[in-house]
Amino acid sequence: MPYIPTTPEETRRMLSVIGVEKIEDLFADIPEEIRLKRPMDLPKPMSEAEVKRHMEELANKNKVLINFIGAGAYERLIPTIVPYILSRWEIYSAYTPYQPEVSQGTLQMIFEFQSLMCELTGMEVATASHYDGATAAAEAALMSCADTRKHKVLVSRAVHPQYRDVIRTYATGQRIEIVEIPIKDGRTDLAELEKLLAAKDVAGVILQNPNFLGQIESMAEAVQLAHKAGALGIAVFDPISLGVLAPPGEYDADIAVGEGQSLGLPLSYGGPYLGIVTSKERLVRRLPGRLIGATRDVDGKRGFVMTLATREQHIRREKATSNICTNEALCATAATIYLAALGKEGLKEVARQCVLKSHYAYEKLTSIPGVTPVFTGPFFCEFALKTDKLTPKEGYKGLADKGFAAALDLTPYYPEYEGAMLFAVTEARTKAEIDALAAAMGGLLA
Amino acid sequence: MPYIPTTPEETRRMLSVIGVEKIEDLFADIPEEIRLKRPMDLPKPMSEAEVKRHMEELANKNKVLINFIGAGAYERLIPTIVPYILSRWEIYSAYTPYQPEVSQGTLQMIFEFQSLMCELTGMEVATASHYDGATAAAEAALMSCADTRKHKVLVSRAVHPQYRDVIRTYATGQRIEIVEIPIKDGRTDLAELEKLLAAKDVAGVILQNPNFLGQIESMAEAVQLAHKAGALGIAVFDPISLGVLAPPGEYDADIAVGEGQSLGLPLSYGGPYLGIVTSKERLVRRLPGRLIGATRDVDGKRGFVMTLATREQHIRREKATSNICTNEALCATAATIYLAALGKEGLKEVARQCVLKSHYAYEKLTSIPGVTPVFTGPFFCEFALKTDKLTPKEGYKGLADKGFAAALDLTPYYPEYEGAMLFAVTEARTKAEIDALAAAMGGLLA
Amino acid sequence: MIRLRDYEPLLNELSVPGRRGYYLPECDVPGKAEDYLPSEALRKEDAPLPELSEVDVVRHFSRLSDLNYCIETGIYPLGSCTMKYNPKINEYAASLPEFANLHPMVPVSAAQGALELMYKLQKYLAEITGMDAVTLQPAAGAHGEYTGLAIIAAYHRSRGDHDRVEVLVPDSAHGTNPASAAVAGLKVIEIPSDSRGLVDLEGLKAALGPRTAALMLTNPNTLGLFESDIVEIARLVHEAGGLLYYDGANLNGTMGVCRPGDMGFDVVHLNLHKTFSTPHGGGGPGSGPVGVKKHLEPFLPVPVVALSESGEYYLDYDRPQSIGRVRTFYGNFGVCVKAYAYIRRLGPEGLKRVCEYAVLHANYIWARLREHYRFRYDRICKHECVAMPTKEMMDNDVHTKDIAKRLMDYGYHAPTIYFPLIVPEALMIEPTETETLQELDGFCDALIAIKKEALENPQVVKDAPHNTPVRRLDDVAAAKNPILNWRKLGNL
Amino acid sequence: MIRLRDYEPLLNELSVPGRRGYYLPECDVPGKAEDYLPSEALRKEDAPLPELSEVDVVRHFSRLSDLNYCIETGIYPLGSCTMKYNPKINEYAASLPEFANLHPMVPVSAAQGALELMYKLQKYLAEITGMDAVTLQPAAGAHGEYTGLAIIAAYHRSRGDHDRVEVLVPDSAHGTNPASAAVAGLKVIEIPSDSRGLVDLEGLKAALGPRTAALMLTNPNTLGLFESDIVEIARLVHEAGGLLYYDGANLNGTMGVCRPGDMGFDVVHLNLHKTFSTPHGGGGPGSGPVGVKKHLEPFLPVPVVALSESGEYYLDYDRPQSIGRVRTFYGNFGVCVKAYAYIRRLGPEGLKRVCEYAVLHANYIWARLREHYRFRYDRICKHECVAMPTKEMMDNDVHTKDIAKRLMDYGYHAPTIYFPLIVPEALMIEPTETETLQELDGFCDALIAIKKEALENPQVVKDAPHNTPVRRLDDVAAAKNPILNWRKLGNL
Ligand SMILES: Cc1ncc(COP(=O)(O)O)c(C=O)c1O
Ligand SMILES: Cc1ncc(COP(=O)(O)O)c(C=O)c1O
Repeated sequence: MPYIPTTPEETRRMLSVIGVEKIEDLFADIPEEIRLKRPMDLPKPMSEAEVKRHMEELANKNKVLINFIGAGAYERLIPTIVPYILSRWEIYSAYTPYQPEVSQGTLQMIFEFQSLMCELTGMEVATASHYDGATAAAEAALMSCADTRKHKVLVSRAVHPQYRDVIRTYATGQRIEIVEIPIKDGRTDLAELEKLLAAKDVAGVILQNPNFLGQIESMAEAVQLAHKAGALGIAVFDPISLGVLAPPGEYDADIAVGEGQSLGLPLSYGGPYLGIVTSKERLVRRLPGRLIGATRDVDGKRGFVMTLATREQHIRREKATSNICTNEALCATAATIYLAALGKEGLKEVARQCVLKSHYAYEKLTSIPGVTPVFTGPFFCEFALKTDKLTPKEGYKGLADKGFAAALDLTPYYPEYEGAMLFAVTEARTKAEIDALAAAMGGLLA
Repeated sequence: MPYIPTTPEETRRMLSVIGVEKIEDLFADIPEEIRLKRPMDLPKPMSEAEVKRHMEELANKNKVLINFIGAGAYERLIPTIVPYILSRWEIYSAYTPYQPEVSQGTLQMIFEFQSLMCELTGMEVATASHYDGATAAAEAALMSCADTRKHKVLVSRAVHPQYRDVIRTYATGQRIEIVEIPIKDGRTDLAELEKLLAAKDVAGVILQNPNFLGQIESMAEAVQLAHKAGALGIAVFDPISLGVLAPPGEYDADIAVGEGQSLGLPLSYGGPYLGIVTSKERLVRRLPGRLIGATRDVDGKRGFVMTLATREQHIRREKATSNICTNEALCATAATIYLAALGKEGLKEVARQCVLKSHYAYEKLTSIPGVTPVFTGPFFCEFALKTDKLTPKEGYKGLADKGFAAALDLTPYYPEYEGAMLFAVTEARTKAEIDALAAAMGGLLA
Repeated sequence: MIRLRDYEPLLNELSVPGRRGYYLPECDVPGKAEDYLPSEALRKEDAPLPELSEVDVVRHFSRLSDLNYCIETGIYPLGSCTMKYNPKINEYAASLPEFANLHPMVPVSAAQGALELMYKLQKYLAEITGMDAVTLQPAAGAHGEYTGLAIIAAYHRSRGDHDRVEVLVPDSAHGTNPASAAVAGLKVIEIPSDSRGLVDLEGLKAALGPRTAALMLTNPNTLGLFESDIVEIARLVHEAGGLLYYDGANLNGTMGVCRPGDMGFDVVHLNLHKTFSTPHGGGGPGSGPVGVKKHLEPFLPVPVVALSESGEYYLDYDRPQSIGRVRTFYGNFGVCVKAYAYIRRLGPEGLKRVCEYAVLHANYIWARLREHYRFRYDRICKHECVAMPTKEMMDNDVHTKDIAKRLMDYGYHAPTIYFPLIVPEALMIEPTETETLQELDGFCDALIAIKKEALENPQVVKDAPHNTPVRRLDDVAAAKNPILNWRKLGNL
Repeated sequence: MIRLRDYEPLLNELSVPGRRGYYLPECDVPGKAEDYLPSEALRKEDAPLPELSEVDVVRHFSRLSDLNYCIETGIYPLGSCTMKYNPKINEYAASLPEFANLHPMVPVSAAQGALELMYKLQKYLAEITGMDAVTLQPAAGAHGEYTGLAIIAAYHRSRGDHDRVEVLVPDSAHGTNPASAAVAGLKVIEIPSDSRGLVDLEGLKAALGPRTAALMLTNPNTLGLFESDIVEIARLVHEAGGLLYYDGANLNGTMGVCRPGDMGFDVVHLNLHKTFSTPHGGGGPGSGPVGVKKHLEPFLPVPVVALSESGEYYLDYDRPQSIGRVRTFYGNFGVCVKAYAYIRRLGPEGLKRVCEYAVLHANYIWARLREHYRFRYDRICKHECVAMPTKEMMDNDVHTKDIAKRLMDYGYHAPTIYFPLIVPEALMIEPTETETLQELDGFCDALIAIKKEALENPQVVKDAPHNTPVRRLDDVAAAKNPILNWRKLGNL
């Protein structure tokens, strides 16, 4: 039987040891009335070869487009060794390291992940991973309320709309008020922020940098304003951007969260991704989720264990700092391998190429007659354009027909920027591809 | 530097320990006149990402056809676990197991391979692998001469033409005479064989079963004839066919060799493949190549070692039984995993499906008006057809244009069967694909 | 690979200035990045990441991986964790480039394969659980719990039932149950278990009332016992105006035999990384789809994968009563691919057989161990059973933790220990259907041998493990003075 | 993965009747196979193959793999073996389905990518070696040697030079050299080495004559020393009417610095599984392309990959002087893909750097060890160096084999031992360019520590290894009473 080794003869032997006659006897405690009296209505089994073929056919129903969309998920060059190392079953088929003596591999990798996140962000502590950037941001919002004992969180309207959605969902249950900080020319309006902080009833202030519109925010200033009002400064960062941009630790953020997909994870239609949560040391016991710590064994040898578990739901149950249990350890390991492969110089180079290629694309596209930028501030690798001749829907579809995923329509998220289309360019794009995109765009407008 | 970890600073340190100034000093012993004074004329380096893209582009220049060609290499259903296990670097990046204490994995896998080959063929010993089926056959020819001290080997004309070529190449150096046994209706002509054996100067008689034309030979009879004349009976077998066909051990072959590609190896445009060499126990010290044996360690624990190395070139140099050193261990491991996954029932089922599907295809194709079989005897999974309306070249090309690799032209190999086209059908083909082939063939003839 | 060196340094300890493991293509567009960015936005110093060569990186993680137990090592009998074999064909499917490289924001016309897979998986999971609609968005079991409870809360709110804020949770429940309720803003009321290890009906009745939002139940529960009063329980909860939430982590114990939907549950989450064979990744990623009955469908998170009349799959955002989003995009798609492949491979009979053999194996372990260990609830179980050391063992100061550690010396991973909380010194054993009889026997033999040792030579058990790369670690020191990144290591 | 159980049974010992690891699709055509086959052709009993489940198979081979040292474990300093890191991108390339699933007999129009790759690889290897034409057909180094010698023999025959049947081989040569000559039907004449460890010119002159077919030379030779008289040697051999054969197994020591073609060699084989980074597979597959100068091109095996004027790659069979075939199809294509990717990744500078660092690393080892071990030829080497234990060590009965075994306890693989034959107790060390300074130092430190042990506590060295899954194995018993398959195991 597929995936079940036990033979009929062994089944008989086991039944007789148990002292029952047939397997059904083991289900005698299930009331007759709720038993399923028919086979489940599912497609009939396939052999492995048929599954393989079927999955390939399904996959081929997707179209391969050259990707110029970011919006929180980025196509990147992934060193071949990342998937190759991850494909070791030692790594992917282990459970949560409940028995540290036989799980030092996982434990040390996650300890390294925590350490790398600290090096990258300049923050003091990092957790062992969260579901994704959005839930990480929501957890940060909850943390700030727990820490300040206030119930209002300000979120910039320039934060990824899906992140704002998730923060709002989590806030609803917890009866936390979420207030949006307005934007001005694509960046958080700090004057408005100052006003919103005036009442000093704010737990945390959340900005994203670079923000959803690609623009670079004045993070230091925003954090300062938050601190002045007794609120925590919470940054949502793009880990790749930290190759060139000031890290949250430098601008004194209290909590910094981010989406780690860019660190070696395939796009995979939106998941599994990787939530990164970092904070100042003083908040360590408020951190949601798992933490790995270093210690010694009885022989004095260094080893790693899950620690501060008293914050977690295994022990504190409803009083835990959060409910997260299974997290994204394998994705954290991917990020660890990715950063180990890239190293100091590599990460800087990736960030630089993002800047250069996106600016090259920006120049190329805005030099097409009729195409104009929506915002004027500096950007990292994403930018919004508009044109009078084409609705974003037409651009998105027209470019897809020509083989490009590009020109994401911003209208549903920002009606105030109706007609804006978002482009992202990473190091994975070549000059030739950018030129081809510009030509395609030119073609649509001609 | 790619693939070289040593940094400039480390280079300096190492040079100073050596006591030279620069790396070039280490090449001082190379005469000036033969130094290459220019960079090699090779394409400039590519980054990993560029190599990846380039290799994908090259690969995409191949066309994917539905395969109905065999001729010594067979598309098969390969259990997913075969490539997955083989991708463990523990298995593929180890060297020949020169230090058995840290190579028990390789050693036991190859011992298992030897054992499985014995179980499959019914022969008494098997070596740890050879380059491919053809070189295995050539080695068998040489073995028979060494054993009988005679210098003539008879090879059926129904043996794979490339195998015959390789046997001839090897025979040339060794001054061994190769004589072809004629065929009749696609099978070795045993009456002619008997005549050729009359002089009793023959070392070995080589038949393939099923033969290159797909037909099933009377192996037992042929071996009997050989034995009667003091020659060794040498069988070239298709391991998959042994799921249903009588194994060489049953019909008393002295040496049995085969191509193991069918046992879990991808087609890979012809290699790496796997030569299988098995024999009777009494020939063990004449066997070419590596052998793994079981023994005990100093604590009495079972372990495996390379053994009978005195036959090999490491020790006997020019007096070795052959020159083979690096063989096809990883391919042998693939075969081991494949057979472990398939098991007794699985192998039988593969063989049966080959028979049924090829016969279904045979019926389908020969029911097209104008298509006739070339041979009338029983076949395993390959058969030859002809038609008056189409040359094989036209058939081969016409079917390729319609997406099929099929109708291999036999004329260059067998001018006597001019117009014959060879088809193979394995368990990897579906009824729908066979029907499509028949429809395409019908189309070409219409 | 063979482990000859026991100690693997940390990445930063392996770093050598100037090494690189990955080189980008040379930049094919001109310029200097700094020219495009305001100087105050730039980082002052490079991120101090370690510097390693490619071979350094591969060897480091290979050596680390060799310190792990994994499902390919042997039985992984963690109770409540359903550590079954992860079929390699599933990995293959998820790694197909057209899935792995698909951006979540491409036009739906370019993602029809992915959407079809998700749509069908929603349907299959609905059928398997007996529910009406499913979302794949939650990233793990606890995330599913949270999602399900948020849906329940929204449902009550939508009916003006603002007082329904209490969630009843049995004392045997997994810790995420109460924690998820708390995150969802609900109040947890603990329900006692009775002498059978099942929900105490009287206790339940006492707790039910106009404030009841829901009862959360795992069935089979964490003792591996089927809540055979479930029909009565469902009636009671529904009568009280509450809803029933099914924690599907234990679905391996009932799949194909009976369905939460038919038991009366309104909401269910599943752990694809348990029942549906997707690997656990050393702690994730998981996937925690949530199924609901018709009346809760409007509250599902957005988007839902839908099929248009013209036969195109699309993402439906037009759901005004939705609780909103619980994460970005559409869920852990890569995990869903594996679960989908698994369901297609096994079909209805195959999935039912999974449950039957999971239960057979668990009962075999129980039957083999019952003379040697204590079983508080000594009867036929479902997919797991919960043992305890005997009094004589405890008298020799041999505890559950010691048994767990000693098992490693015998070559086996330990069961879940000290959970469920209601069984003191619990050894919670879940073998799953993918273990062989030989492995089950080896595991039982080891436990029996350890018992003997505990009586005759307890020290060897108390000092275990003896042969692991590290031995017992000092948790207390770790928690007292937490060292959470390599900068803090000092001389460790 | 973590190795908790030291002993892994054999497949047949794991077999349980009725288990299956792989299931075919149900047969979609009708019939019974036996009906189509004559009964005398059928096997009487099923092949007695072991019966295992999928999880059995995966675990078995995983556990076995964990008994292996591999290049990812650490330095693998086997002299003459060039065990360098195998880049993963090469593995990726070779596994691309359009390569891996390509049947060798498809029309060439359907294999243009594969043929282009082979054609270009032929050209690259020709340029790297300074030869005019290359065949990729040979499956390994020794197969290449055989092919090259067959070409030489055919060349002499074509000129009516039927007496040229002697191949001169230095006493330091690898065993395959004389063995290949023998298989090619040639007679081996051994040439002595001089006090420098190089070909003795007088000895060479004495051996040359009208019967000389060729001189086979490895350069750098197996001592890691460059044959600096090569120009003179080539002149002498050519003057005597012989050809020069270059065993390219050591190309890592000269690549990009000087080329066999420029040294005067007429034929060369390469080991792609050494110099060109393709993995060794635990003993293969390899790939042993052969390059020849113009005058030998007509003798290359058929087919040769060629480029038509219209720009199509094709297989050229029209070569009347060809030696024929040395194997089926076109060589170990999958291995060639990896070597091709490697050459493209590194380019001309990168390949030269490979050689420079291989040589730097070998000399560093020599420099670090020369005060502790004996070096018969104590001078700058190329890519490898050959050490010997000191007299004091030998006086304590510590031999090369003991040192090799003891290295494992320190976590390192042993060098090649007792080869080349002309150095008694040889320890032939080849580190390659892909090792780190730290690994080289660790390896040297271990050797130095072992020397100390040999002097102070020799027994610990003589009893080594102590910590491996098995300890020293009884080779003698294995050879005396060979047990070559599991049926013969008896009570072992
Ligand atoms: C009974 C039960 N419920 C819920 C969960 C939580 O699932 P997850 O870890 O995926 O969040 C678990 C996981 O251990 C469990 O065993
Ligand atoms: C110097 C030398 N020549 C030839 C060979 C033979 O190569 P192969 O093992 O690939 O047949 C080797 C391999 O060890 C070698 O080291």
